[in-house]
Amino acid sequence: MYNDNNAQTIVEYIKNFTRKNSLFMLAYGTGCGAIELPATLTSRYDAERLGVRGAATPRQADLLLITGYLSTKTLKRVIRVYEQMQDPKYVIGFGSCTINGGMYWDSYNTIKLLDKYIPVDVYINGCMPRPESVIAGFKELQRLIAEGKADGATKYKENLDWYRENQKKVLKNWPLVEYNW
Amino acid sequence: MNTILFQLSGALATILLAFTVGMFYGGIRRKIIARIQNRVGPPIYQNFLDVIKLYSKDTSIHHGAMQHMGPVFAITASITSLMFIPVLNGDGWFWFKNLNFSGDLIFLVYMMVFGSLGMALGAGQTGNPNSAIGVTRGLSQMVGYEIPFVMSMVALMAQFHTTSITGLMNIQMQENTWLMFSNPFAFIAAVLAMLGMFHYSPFDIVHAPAEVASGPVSEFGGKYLGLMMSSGSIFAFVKLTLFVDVFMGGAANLIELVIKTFALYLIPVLYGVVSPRYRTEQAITYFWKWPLFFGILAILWASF
Amino acid sequence: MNSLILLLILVFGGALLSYLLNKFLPILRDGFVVLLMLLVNYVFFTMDSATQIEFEIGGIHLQWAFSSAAFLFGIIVSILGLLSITYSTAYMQGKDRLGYFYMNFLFSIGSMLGILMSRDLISLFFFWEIMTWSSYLIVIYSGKDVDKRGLKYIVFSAIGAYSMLMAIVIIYGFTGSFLLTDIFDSIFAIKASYQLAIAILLMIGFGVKSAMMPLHVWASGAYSGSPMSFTALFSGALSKMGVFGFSLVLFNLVSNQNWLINEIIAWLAAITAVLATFYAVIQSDAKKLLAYSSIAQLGYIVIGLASGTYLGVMAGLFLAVLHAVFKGTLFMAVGAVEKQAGTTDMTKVSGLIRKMPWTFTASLISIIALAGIPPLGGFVGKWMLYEALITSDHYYLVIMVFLSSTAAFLYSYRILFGLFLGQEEPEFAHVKEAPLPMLIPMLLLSGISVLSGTFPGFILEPIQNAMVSFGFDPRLPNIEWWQLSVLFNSWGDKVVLQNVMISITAVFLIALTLITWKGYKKQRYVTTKDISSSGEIIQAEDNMTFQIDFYKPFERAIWPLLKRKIDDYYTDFGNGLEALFDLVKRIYNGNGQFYAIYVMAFLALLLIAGTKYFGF
Amino acid sequence: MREKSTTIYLGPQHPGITGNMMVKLQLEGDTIVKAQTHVGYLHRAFEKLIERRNWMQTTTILCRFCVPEPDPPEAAFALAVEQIEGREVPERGKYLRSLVLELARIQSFLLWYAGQSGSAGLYTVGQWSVGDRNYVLDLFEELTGGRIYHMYIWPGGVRRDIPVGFKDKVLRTMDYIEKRIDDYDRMIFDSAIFQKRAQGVGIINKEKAIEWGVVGAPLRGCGIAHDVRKDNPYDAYDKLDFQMGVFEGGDVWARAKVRQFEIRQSISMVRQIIQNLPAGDFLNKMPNPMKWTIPAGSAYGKVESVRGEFGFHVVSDGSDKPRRVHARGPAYVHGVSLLEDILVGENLADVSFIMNSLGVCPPEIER
Amino acid sequence: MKTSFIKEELLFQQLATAFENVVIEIVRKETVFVYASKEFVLPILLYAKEKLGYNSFSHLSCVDWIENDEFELVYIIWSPETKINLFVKTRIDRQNPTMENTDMIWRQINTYQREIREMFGIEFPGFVGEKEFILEDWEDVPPMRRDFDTLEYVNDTFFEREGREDKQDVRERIAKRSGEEIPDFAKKYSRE
Repeated sequence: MYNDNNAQTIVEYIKNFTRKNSLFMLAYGTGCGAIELPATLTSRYDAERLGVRGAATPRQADLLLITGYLSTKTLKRVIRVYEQMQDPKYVIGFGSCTINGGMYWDSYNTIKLLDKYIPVDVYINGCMPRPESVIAGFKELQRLIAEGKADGATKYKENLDWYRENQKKVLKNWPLVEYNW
Repeated sequence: MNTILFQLSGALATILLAFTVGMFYGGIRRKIIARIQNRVGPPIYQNFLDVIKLYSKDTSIHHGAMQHMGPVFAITASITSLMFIPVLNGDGWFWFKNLNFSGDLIFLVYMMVFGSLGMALGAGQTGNPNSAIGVTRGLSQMVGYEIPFVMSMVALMAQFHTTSITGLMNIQMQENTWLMFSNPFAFIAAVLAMLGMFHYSPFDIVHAPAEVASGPVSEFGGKYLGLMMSSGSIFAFVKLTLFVDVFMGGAANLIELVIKTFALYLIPVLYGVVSPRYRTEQAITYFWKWPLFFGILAILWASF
Repeated sequence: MNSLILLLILVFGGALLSYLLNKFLPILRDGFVVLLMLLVNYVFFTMDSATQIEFEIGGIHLQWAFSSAAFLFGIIVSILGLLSITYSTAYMQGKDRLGYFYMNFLFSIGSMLGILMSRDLISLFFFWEIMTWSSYLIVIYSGKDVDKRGLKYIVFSAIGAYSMLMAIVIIYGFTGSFLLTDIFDSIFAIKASYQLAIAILLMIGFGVKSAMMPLHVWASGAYSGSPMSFTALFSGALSKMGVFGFSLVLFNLVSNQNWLINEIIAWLAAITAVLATFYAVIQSDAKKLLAYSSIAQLGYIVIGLASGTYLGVMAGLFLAVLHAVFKGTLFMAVGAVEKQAGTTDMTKVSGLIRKMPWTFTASLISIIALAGIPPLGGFVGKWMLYEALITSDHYYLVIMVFLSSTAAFLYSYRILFGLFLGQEEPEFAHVKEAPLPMLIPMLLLSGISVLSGTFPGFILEPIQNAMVSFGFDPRLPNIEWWQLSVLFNSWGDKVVLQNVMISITAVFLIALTLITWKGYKKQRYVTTKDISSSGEIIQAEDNMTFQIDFYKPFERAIWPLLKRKIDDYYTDFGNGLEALFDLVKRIYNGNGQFYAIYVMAFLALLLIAGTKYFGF
Repeated sequence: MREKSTTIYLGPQHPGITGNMMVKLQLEGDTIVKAQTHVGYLHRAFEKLIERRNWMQTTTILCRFCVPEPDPPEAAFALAVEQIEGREVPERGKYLRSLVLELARIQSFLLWYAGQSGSAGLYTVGQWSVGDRNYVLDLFEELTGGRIYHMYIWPGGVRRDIPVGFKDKVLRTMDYIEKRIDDYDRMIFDSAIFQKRAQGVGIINKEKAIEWGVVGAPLRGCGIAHDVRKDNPYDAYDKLDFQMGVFEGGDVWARAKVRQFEIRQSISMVRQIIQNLPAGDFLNKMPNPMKWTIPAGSAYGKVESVRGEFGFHVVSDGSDKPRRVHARGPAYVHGVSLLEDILVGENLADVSFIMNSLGVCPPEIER
Repeated sequence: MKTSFIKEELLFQQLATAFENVVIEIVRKETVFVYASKEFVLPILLYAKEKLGYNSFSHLSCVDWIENDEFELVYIIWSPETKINLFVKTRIDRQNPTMENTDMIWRQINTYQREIREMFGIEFPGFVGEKEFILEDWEDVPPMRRDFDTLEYVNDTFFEREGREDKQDVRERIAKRSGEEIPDFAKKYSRE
């Protein structure tokens, strides 16, 4: 938690502690992985004990779960939703299909590599990941936040041009608003 | 000068108390609901974490001055209502005397509306249709539950010839009884109205996620949402304290206060866990049936 | 010269002069009317309160003077008259027939002052008719939909006028004098049933102007149809003449002994308030909404007066003053929106807050006052009203008032949201803030709303003076107006207004500072098009503002009450007697002379009948 | 030109939408005057991918057609392939298929309980039922190795036999679930609020149901007795004793009653299967999967899923890869044009409620 | 097959008498194929619905027979009385493909036609429906046509995750990172 390379002030420590223990997850089931989210949030697995809870709109959310494959049509919405979220914000790529396309490696309508389009903090592999691995993913994200390393949003801001270029390669019609912060 | 400082520090202590208690109640509510739902649930201090996290969000957006001020209106209403409610019986513990001028009931009823209307204006400026729909639902429902609530209050005022909370509390202390026994109908009407006031299920149509995302707060995030959550906690405490003061004889010390408010708080929480949600017009007609009937009974009881 | 006569000469002469000026020197017209009203205000406020004048015309003894009650209403008339005429200079810019407009405007102001200063029934009736007539001419000024609106207004006014006339005749038959002082002295000598008849007839006469149920039908059309600058005066001051009349009747003619009349009036007013509020909630036009809201507010005022207790009457009069203030502001603000954006239809216009911030501020303050939310003036009035009703055991009346004023939150929000909040649409991108002559009256009036919440003393003191003339004992503590902060009800419970104001202001400022200071650099304004619309991209044809049928669920809940409007009953009545209605239409064809002739004929008829049956 | 009525985007990112799709609503007040469904957010081009896979590889794709209930697509495809190939399924295989299908129905019903009550604001039942659903998923895990995606039903039978002690576990789980759904019913169906919300909302009358091709529980909620398991019995359904739940009314309430009835039927069927499970092979002898070819021909295999008839049109050109596989899920009918039609005139508060009762599941619409 | 095809035969008779230019084939139990040219599809569907009680529409599917330069449209309808799946198949020209609009018979055909128009590029003249159904901003060949190569499109459009150059077994490294020990039995599967 407190090491030489990444010394945190006490304020940062408190910030990160609360951030890691209070993750508002955006209610957006982008793919089939969303079917395991109810299970993750309900009685047997109960992710709420980790402070994970649903948020209805991107303005309130910290955490965007890309639950599985992302078709290009959804990608546009995901980018929009991601840009509407407030910093700091985290992304978990969920399932093999976000990592390398998974079983949709030759599908013309799903993207293969999520982190080329939006910054991903944690990947959870599996098709589909069990609730246990989802919770393991949450834990991993919490570890990163506590260490102050979950800085996907900063990366996105800094390399916006690169991300935009990648996004525009897939999305032909580009209606998104400017993202300048 | 001394008295002003004294009052101010007392006011600050009250705000802190209300905030802490409200937050913990929220946490306990989540815990209770989780237990009923066969879950472990978050720790009871979870709401503190949520609020601190929301305040420590780095960026925030607003759609204009009214949205910026909406949460401020809300917290102003909560804190001002708190300031004019006697927290403890009689002189109580010296710190919690507040600025109250014996806490006038009519004033409080109006002060409670102040926040929702300010909040509604803030939500209106976002331009999000979900917010506007949520607001119309909330205001319509408010007309529903305020009527039985005011009826029970009027019944009490009529029965005991005082319009101030302190007056009602003094009567309870002198006669050594609780008003919920002196005028049971008023209590029933008020509790039924309280179900609506808390906006918990079945009257949570205002921010029903499955319908209007989260309603008025759709566009609020970060510090704005944090301020609103704080305001909500304080407001929950205000409502509970008001009910305890009026119906349950007030509280002599903080422990008694916490016990009584918590007992009262369990009613909307437990009722909410097992009920689906009413649609707006169903909610209004609900309030204008039995609660209204009990309200009329209460006034009759009071006047004869 | 006697300042009363000076006042009348100023106003009526100014009215004619403004007509001429518009014809020959239109450049000077605007300045002239504002200066004229300034002068009128100067004369009015520097007037000695004992000024009075008596004279005789044709054997009828007439008396003019300002009683302290009349003075209270006179304040409303003169100040609101000044402000609304200032507002008019910008609002009416570019419209035609301005001479006609200003002449009638000033005529109605003058006639109101005349009504207030008359101490005899003949001149009261005379000025009353001038008021009706001049306001009618402004109602039909816009020329749209005149048949319906104008007809309704004039028919109801005529009904009021006739019943008033009949009452005057009866009174004269019993007392043999038109002077109010004589009448007040001798009225209790009359048989109770005649007394009741007089009261009811007068009440109908005044009830029409104060839009009391079921005589309110004309009000929504007439209020929303006239130019907004006049409606501010119309709803703010002109309708108060009805209230003034009520106060005369209730406290001098009926007295408090006859509680039944008080009860009936209070309940009628309560029903008026509730139903009018419900109608206001379901309106989609801002003018209509305010018109119905005015009816409801007049209901509160009458309830306060009818409650007959010290606090109640004070509440009624306080609300009367304040209603002129905030409703004047609101009508002006709506007029500003109409002028700048072209429409007041809330299903069309939206998102003007960033275009017209000052208009919004004024309307926000007035709406807070209207809704009775602390710490503004409306709350003071509402508080006094509630406490008066509760302490005088009108429990169910309290519930009615409360129902009405809770439902008032709905339309309060509706009008702010409908005009100023919501999506900022490109078709309103050109809208600019209203010009200064329109802004200044609004901001001045909203300043009064704010001030009256903390320092109600400056309004309560003249009110108390007026109440002394009604026979109440003064109860306010004998202190300066800015020191008056604690209000008591008769059970000894109190509200400390300055504490409330301090607390609210302090908390608000602290919270605002904190929330603005926190992360100031990283907070960003985004347009209303950048909202979280479920991740979708908003298309140009999407209407993201919630506009139509705003309170549909509420409407559904109260549907049984609204199924049939009073209007419908009148329409049915009219349909049933179509021939008669046609006749009425032919007589009231909007031509003033016909109307005057008709009134004279009726007057003559009544005089004959009166001579025959009451023997004078 | 802007619309006069208010536009609400319900979805794709919305807590009330039943999956990743969008319904664009035009509102007057809170009444819907126009609804437009937009799908395609989940389009993965399965049918294109299947053209590039051989017959055995297709099984991995099939279960992903419909996420909440992955077995009916497998079964429907298997039925179609068996029809073309003329392959027989051993009795035990048939029973095991029915077992898996019924278990899938049960877990899907439990998910429906969560959706239906959750969209009405009663989250407790949802928490319970989704939690209890895990016990059914455990059975799947033990039987097939996967919680959600099973890939268990192959053309010619099922992939593997039941493990030791499985029967007992199934029976115990069924007892538990049966006990629990009584609790849910007390919370939902006995609640006056739920009755008020559900009755008279989202009405589909008989004529409309036939015209729009409504299937499954919504059809039976209109009083039309149609169930693929009864009409064109497949697998072991002609040997099982069960009834269709047919209720009149056509509203959300009737559909809920149908499902309330049918989950108990499913439990009883699972018990019957466990009791009558015949001995013998569970899988017809398979050829080498890599060289497996199917003779040219086409067939339409259909099964009854929780939401209704799930059909596969399979075309083979005699090669080792399918020529064309076209799926027709129930949501394809319910979720697009029917939804657009019946939402008009409804309240905004009921959209999610109606969608849940119709069982709109986007992955099977766009595949 | 030993099953008797009584009701299928009956259907055969009914259809054969009503329509002359169609080929009817009883394929198997409860499955009957009707091959017709495209102008006969609408009459057959109407006849089957109105006269024979085939009131339930199951499916409309399209198959791309690129070898024959034809699209095959398959309408599958079902009767609650006979329980027969009736396939009405028609072939249309692959160049400039059009087909009669049939969504007035069953409203749900609307959805199918929207999909087929988008995925195969078959036009249905007189058909009202949103242009975009599943795809968004699609400019390429309609994707379900067999001459559309999805893999090539993928290689052009999307990024592929690169494989590891060294092809080393990284499990030990992963195990070290997470502090686990690799059991012995697992080690033998190592690539080295």
